[in-house]
Amino acid sequence: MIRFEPRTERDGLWTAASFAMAVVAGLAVSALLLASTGADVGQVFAALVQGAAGSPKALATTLVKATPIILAGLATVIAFRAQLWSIGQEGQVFAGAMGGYLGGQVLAGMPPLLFFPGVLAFGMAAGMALGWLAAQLRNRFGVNEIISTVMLNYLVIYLLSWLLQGGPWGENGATISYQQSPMLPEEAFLPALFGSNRLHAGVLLPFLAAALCAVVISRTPLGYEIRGLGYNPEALRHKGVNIARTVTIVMMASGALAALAGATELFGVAHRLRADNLIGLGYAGIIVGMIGGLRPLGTVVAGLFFGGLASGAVYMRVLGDVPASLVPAIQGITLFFFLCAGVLARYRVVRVAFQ
Amino acid sequence: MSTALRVEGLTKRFAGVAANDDVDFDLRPGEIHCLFGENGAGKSTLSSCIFGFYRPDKGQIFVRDQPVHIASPIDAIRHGIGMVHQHFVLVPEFTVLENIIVGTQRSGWRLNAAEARQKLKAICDGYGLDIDFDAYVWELPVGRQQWVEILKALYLDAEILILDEPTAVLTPAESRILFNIMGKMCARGLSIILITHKLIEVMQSNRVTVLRKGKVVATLNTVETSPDELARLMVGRAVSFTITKPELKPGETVVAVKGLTAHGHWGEAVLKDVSFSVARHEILGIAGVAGNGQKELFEVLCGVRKAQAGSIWLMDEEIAGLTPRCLMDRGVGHIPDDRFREGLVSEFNVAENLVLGWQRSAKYRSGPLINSKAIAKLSRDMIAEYQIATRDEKVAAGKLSGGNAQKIIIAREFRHAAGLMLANQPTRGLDVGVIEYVQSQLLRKRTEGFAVILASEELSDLFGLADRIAVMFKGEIMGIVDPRNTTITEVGAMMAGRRQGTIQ
Amino acid sequence: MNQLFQEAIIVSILAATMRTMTPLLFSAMGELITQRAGIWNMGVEGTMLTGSFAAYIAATTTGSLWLAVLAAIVAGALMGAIIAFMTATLRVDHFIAGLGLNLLAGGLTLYWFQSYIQGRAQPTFSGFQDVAIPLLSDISVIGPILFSQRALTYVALLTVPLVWFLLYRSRYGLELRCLGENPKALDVKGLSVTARQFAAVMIGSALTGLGGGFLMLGFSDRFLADFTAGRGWIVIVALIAGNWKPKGVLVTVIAFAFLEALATHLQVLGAPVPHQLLLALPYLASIGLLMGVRFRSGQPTRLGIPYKRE
Amino acid sequence: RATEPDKLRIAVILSAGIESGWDGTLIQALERVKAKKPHGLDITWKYTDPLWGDDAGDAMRLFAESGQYDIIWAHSTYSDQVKKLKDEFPNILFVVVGSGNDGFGGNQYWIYKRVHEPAYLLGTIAGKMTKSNKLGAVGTFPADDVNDEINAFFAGAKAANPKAERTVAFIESWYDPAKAAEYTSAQIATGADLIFQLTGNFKPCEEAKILCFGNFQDQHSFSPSTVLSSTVALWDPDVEHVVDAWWAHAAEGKPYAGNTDKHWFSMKDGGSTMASYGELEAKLPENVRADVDALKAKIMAGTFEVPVDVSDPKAH
Ligand SMILES: Nc1ncnc2c1ncn2[C@@H]1O[C@H](COP(=O)(O)OP(=O)(O)OP(=O)(O)O)[C@@H](O)[C@H]1O
Ligand SMILES: Nc1ncnc2c1ncn2[C@@H]1O[C@H](COP(=O)(O)OP(=O)(O)OP(=O)(O)O)[C@@H](O)[C@H]1O
Ligand SMILES: [Mg+2]
Ligand SMILES: [Mg+2]
Repeated sequence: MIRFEPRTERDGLWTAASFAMAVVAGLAVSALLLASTGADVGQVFAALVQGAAGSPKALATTLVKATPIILAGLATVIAFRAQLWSIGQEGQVFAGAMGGYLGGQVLAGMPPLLFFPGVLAFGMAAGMALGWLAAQLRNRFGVNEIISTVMLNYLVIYLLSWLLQGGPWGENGATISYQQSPMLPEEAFLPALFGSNRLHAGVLLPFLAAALCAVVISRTPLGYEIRGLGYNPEALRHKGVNIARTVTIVMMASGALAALAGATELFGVAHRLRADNLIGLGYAGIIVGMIGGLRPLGTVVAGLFFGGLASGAVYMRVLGDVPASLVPAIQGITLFFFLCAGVLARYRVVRVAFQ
Repeated sequence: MSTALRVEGLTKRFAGVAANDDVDFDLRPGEIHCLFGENGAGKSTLSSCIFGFYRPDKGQIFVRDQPVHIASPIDAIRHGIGMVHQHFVLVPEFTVLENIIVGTQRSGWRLNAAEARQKLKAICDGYGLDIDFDAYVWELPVGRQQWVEILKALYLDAEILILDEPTAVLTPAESRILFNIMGKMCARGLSIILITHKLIEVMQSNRVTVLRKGKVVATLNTVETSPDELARLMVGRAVSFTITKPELKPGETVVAVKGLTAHGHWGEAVLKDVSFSVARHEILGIAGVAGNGQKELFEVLCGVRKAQAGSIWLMDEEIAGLTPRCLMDRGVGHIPDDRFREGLVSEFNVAENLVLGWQRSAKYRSGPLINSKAIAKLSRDMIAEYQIATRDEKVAAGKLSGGNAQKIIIAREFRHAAGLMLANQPTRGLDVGVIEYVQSQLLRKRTEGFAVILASEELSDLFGLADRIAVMFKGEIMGIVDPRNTTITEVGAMMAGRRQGTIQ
Repeated sequence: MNQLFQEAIIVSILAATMRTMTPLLFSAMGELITQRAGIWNMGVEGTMLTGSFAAYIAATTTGSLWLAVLAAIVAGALMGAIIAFMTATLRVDHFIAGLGLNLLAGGLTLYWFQSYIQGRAQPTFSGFQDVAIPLLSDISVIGPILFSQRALTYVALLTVPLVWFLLYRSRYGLELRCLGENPKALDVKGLSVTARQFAAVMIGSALTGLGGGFLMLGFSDRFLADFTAGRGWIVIVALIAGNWKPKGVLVTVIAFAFLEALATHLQVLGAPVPHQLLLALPYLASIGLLMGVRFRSGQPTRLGIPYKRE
Repeated sequence: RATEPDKLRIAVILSAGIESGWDGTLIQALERVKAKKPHGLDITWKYTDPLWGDDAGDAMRLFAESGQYDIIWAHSTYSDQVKKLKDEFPNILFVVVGSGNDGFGGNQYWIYKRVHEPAYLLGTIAGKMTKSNKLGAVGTFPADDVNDEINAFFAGAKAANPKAERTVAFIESWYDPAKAAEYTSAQIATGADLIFQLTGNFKPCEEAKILCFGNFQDQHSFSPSTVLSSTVALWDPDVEHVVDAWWAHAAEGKPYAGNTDKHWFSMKDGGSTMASYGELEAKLPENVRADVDALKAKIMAGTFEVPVDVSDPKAH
């Protein structure tokens, strides 16, 4: 008889093999899905790969697309590691863009070295405010953070709608138009890297943020407390950790990271405030953070994978002639295989003799 | 039928480590057979394998001399095996009756509560047990909860009963009742496997099997052995049961509590007008049946619970209302009774647990980062000093046996505290070897000049260790006695609610 | 604005409350069963969406609304099976599995939908109509509110006592609640925790899927991307706010539906505030209400914690 | 050029999918124009799934770089993306459509689509037919090219019936049939007995057995018993205008001269119309039909101008 038994130590090779199998299985099932609707599987995948990594431009797009997702993913990592189930990344991304936009108005005309850190700080402050609010609702009023963050998401999105439509930030001119702000002045665009017209300096942020998160979580007393909070808050409380304060810090840090995603998206990509290009980034961040095993490095990898899919998606749609929604379907399918691989990696097969 | 149950060559590994290694064991009809061994020796694992809860890697089980295949508890139950687990497997939100009948009904949509009630009543009457079937389990004191566990097994018509440390949470009086009932059970033909760390209880059994590191060391007829021999077999060295406590003069008062009153979650008073003081070189024992305010007293003293009234002076400072952090910084150490809930983070490794609460301390930091080198070094020192049985400091605390986990807490608190040590049930569930060790450490702190407050349900321990004993009942102190001129019976009476002085 | 207190408007608000409540109630009762069994299914949104989609496909291909209802139920149960496999069998983190399901369901339904309608006009169907209960529906004021609703609204209201009975009066309910409170208590009696969680999640998700199905069959005539528009999250909120009790969940769902109906009517009546504020009203009010209430948490003790024996 | 081009290849980036009125009517117009073979051109096109924002930009770039397309028609608000591409691909004609764009001129053509004139006609019908003197309109987002229709609808109603009151609601979503249904029901509850339905859900009208109007395409088939008429967008003049501009550039070498201001083809120019009444014609009183026909004739003759009012519509 054979059976599965948990491993004591991780086996790097086996883990890698598990995840490789997951990718293959995920793609295989996606291919089946494609075939089921009569698409040309080879052509679609070729287009996908070409769009994700087929050229420097494609790679740049992948990076740009991965940037907000990774940042929102890191926000997830920080919160979920402390077992604070914040679903508020979506609203915080919006808040980050809104705060950044406000900052852009306040700091207009400043030299770039002050302007960009300044507007990003404005954005992060908005996300932190949301995180702070959810933390207070939990600490003082016992409102579960899932509830408060879901509700706050709606509130923020409606607030943005009001600001752009009827409120002060709508596009000026004779008419109130589409829900969007006026274009930012060119000097407020995040500078481009390597002379590329799309690779903005903001793409460096996720890597910096991930490194910072990794160090904070595993090497600092705060990270120790965050991890402990996730495992056993009662023991921490007994040993002098102020739980409410830690919750507040974690929620604010998480809010700041998600908000950074919104702010970079505003100054690096969209260059005007509007909801369209922010929708779904927060939820994608949650998924990516979780696929990344709630680890900063894993989140970067998962985020790049998702960024690649998103960037390849356009090629696939244009060249492959398949419905746009194949990409979220592939993402969902691979996510499930990744989860299975995560389980598989922790087990090994043993023989037993027992009647 | 020569044996009720027999186990041959049973081996069970956890992630490669043998918790049971080629164990042979047999249980005779109508006997009480003790399993005895250190924490982590493999007693619970063996029981769980017999019960089909764990799947052994090797071995054969015979029930009434027939080889059987036990793949799941359902097989065990079918063969008449019942088990009371070391840790309660109860649903606090359910009533007693619901806890007993859940999962036992095999047909019908509706709950057959009435039928079950009758059957239970018959069982209880047979053993002279009195229990309110409609009480919620969370309302019951732990002692009563243990009866619910036993009833669960009896309700399933167990003929072979495995009791894993049932007396760990019982008062001496309750334990006596349990032994009484076990006697009746054996008389009715039930056979019992009993796990306990208490030698007095082992001595009341028919036979005893000693396990060490997963292997059977010996199986003995109880009448042919002695506590000393058993302890020696178990630990591999002689264990001293007599506590030698040096005479010391109490020094200045360290902590003084006056009129302390605290409320529970529902506003009920859990501490009523509690007053006492403890001096340097002094151990104040707190006696009382669990649930009479000891836990709340410790919680107030270490700052995790707010007091409604009263004052607490630590040296020359009023500390009531200060946070745990402030108290820790003032030298208060605390060994909580629920080690895995309040004392440790199971997922953290030994090293991390050894600095729990001190993670921000400058000693363990270099700049803003945690100085893992310093912590690792400290950990290795402490593992050696306190003889914590672990592969190294990087093992997760949850993987250690209960006794060794307790040593982590003791090591940490002793290392960081200065002046006052609060110890709530520090030896509960530990094997005699570890108990001996913990007690010696408490005495060492006393010698060093600490004031120690020690709560224990083991009156013998208190009488051996404490300089004075305060007896608690329903949140009140019934009196503070000097163990040298008080008897255990007198304290027992106070634990049941008699005030000091009203005893003749 | 002063029309707000006219009888016709009040009746309309209350009738709208009943309608809006129906899909939420089905799904919330389903999720209640799931969560009482210890599985914290975050995939409500995806399950509802799949239910809607299946109902749409069935309604437009077979033309039978009741087959569409059945399709929504079956689709929900299948989503439940995925969740159960991930959480009860593989013991993956419940949150991750549920959020993953949302992603999967969103992608798959849209992909199939777009393939389904590719190159042709989108087929539509004609959904459920109100069923006026004879006599009762003629009662003034409450007649149109209570007794002139879609048939499934009555069924949804009926699920509340049914679920209550299942949970508290049947032996399955006792076992089910035990799964959420302490699955080991069942395990040591030799009952399979995994099998029972599987059953509970599939039954619960079937109801959740039915909620999505009703959303389709009762309100729409066609499927669209992101059709459920976040209602799954409201269901989860209702569960927490309803303290995991059938009656509490019913009350929160009604309260939420009422606020939404009120906001709708306020906007239509031209309340002199930005319409975004009215749209946000149900969410604002929910937070406000939750800040006020305190109760002993009815959250199943082992909710969301994968059960492992060894 | 030595030889005149005989092929015109258009890439279309859709915004909502061909099942929607907005995109569907464009494809229909393309079919009609193709059949006419302007300048003898063989017109072919390829359209994508709905794409937004930067994704749309990426798709445009792909189409542009492929060298396979002469016109890239972005059927929603993509001028931000076109701005980055137009100078890089000076021979390609870029089209942006609708509100939310900027006019850059050159090879970017900004096409506006207003159906406020047919909306005004629908309003006239509504004003004359209402018994309760209350009319409703349910919109998605209050955008420029949504507001113009709603305002025109009510202006028409008011002109026909000074007592007509209005209720307006926005669901703040491009697709949420359930919400659309609730807002429509609420309007009916306030007494509205004719609804201008811009969110595509006619169920509440069916249940209340009232008439309503569809938007952007003939939606009669969606609900034959309730949809009396609809505004209809006709893109034919827009397509022809763009084809001509491209021809002038490609065949005659004239520079592109895209508009920098909003420009739209009115009903008179064939840019929009009102759908027929279908089998509901009988429900319409003879005099109302005559009045509407007369008004329509005035609009077509240019003697009556429907004002464009894009302010946020409010109920009153
Ligand atoms: N589920 C498990 N996974 C891994 N190791 C385990 C598990 N359960 C027990 N062990 C290991 O097996 C050994 C025996 O444990 P067991 O619980 O049988 O000891 P015990 O004799 O009952 O101790 P105690 O007196 O403390 O209850 C220990 O070393 C323990 O670490
Ligand atoms: N997941 C696990 N992995 C490894 N060892 C484990 C695990 N869970 C429990 N153990 C070990 O199994 C043994 C039995 O655990 P259990 O909690 O039953 O008793 P304990 O920890 O010895 O506590 P006590 O005897 O004080 O009541 C302990 O040695 C414990 O450390
Ligand atoms: Mg044990
Ligand atoms: Mg133990």
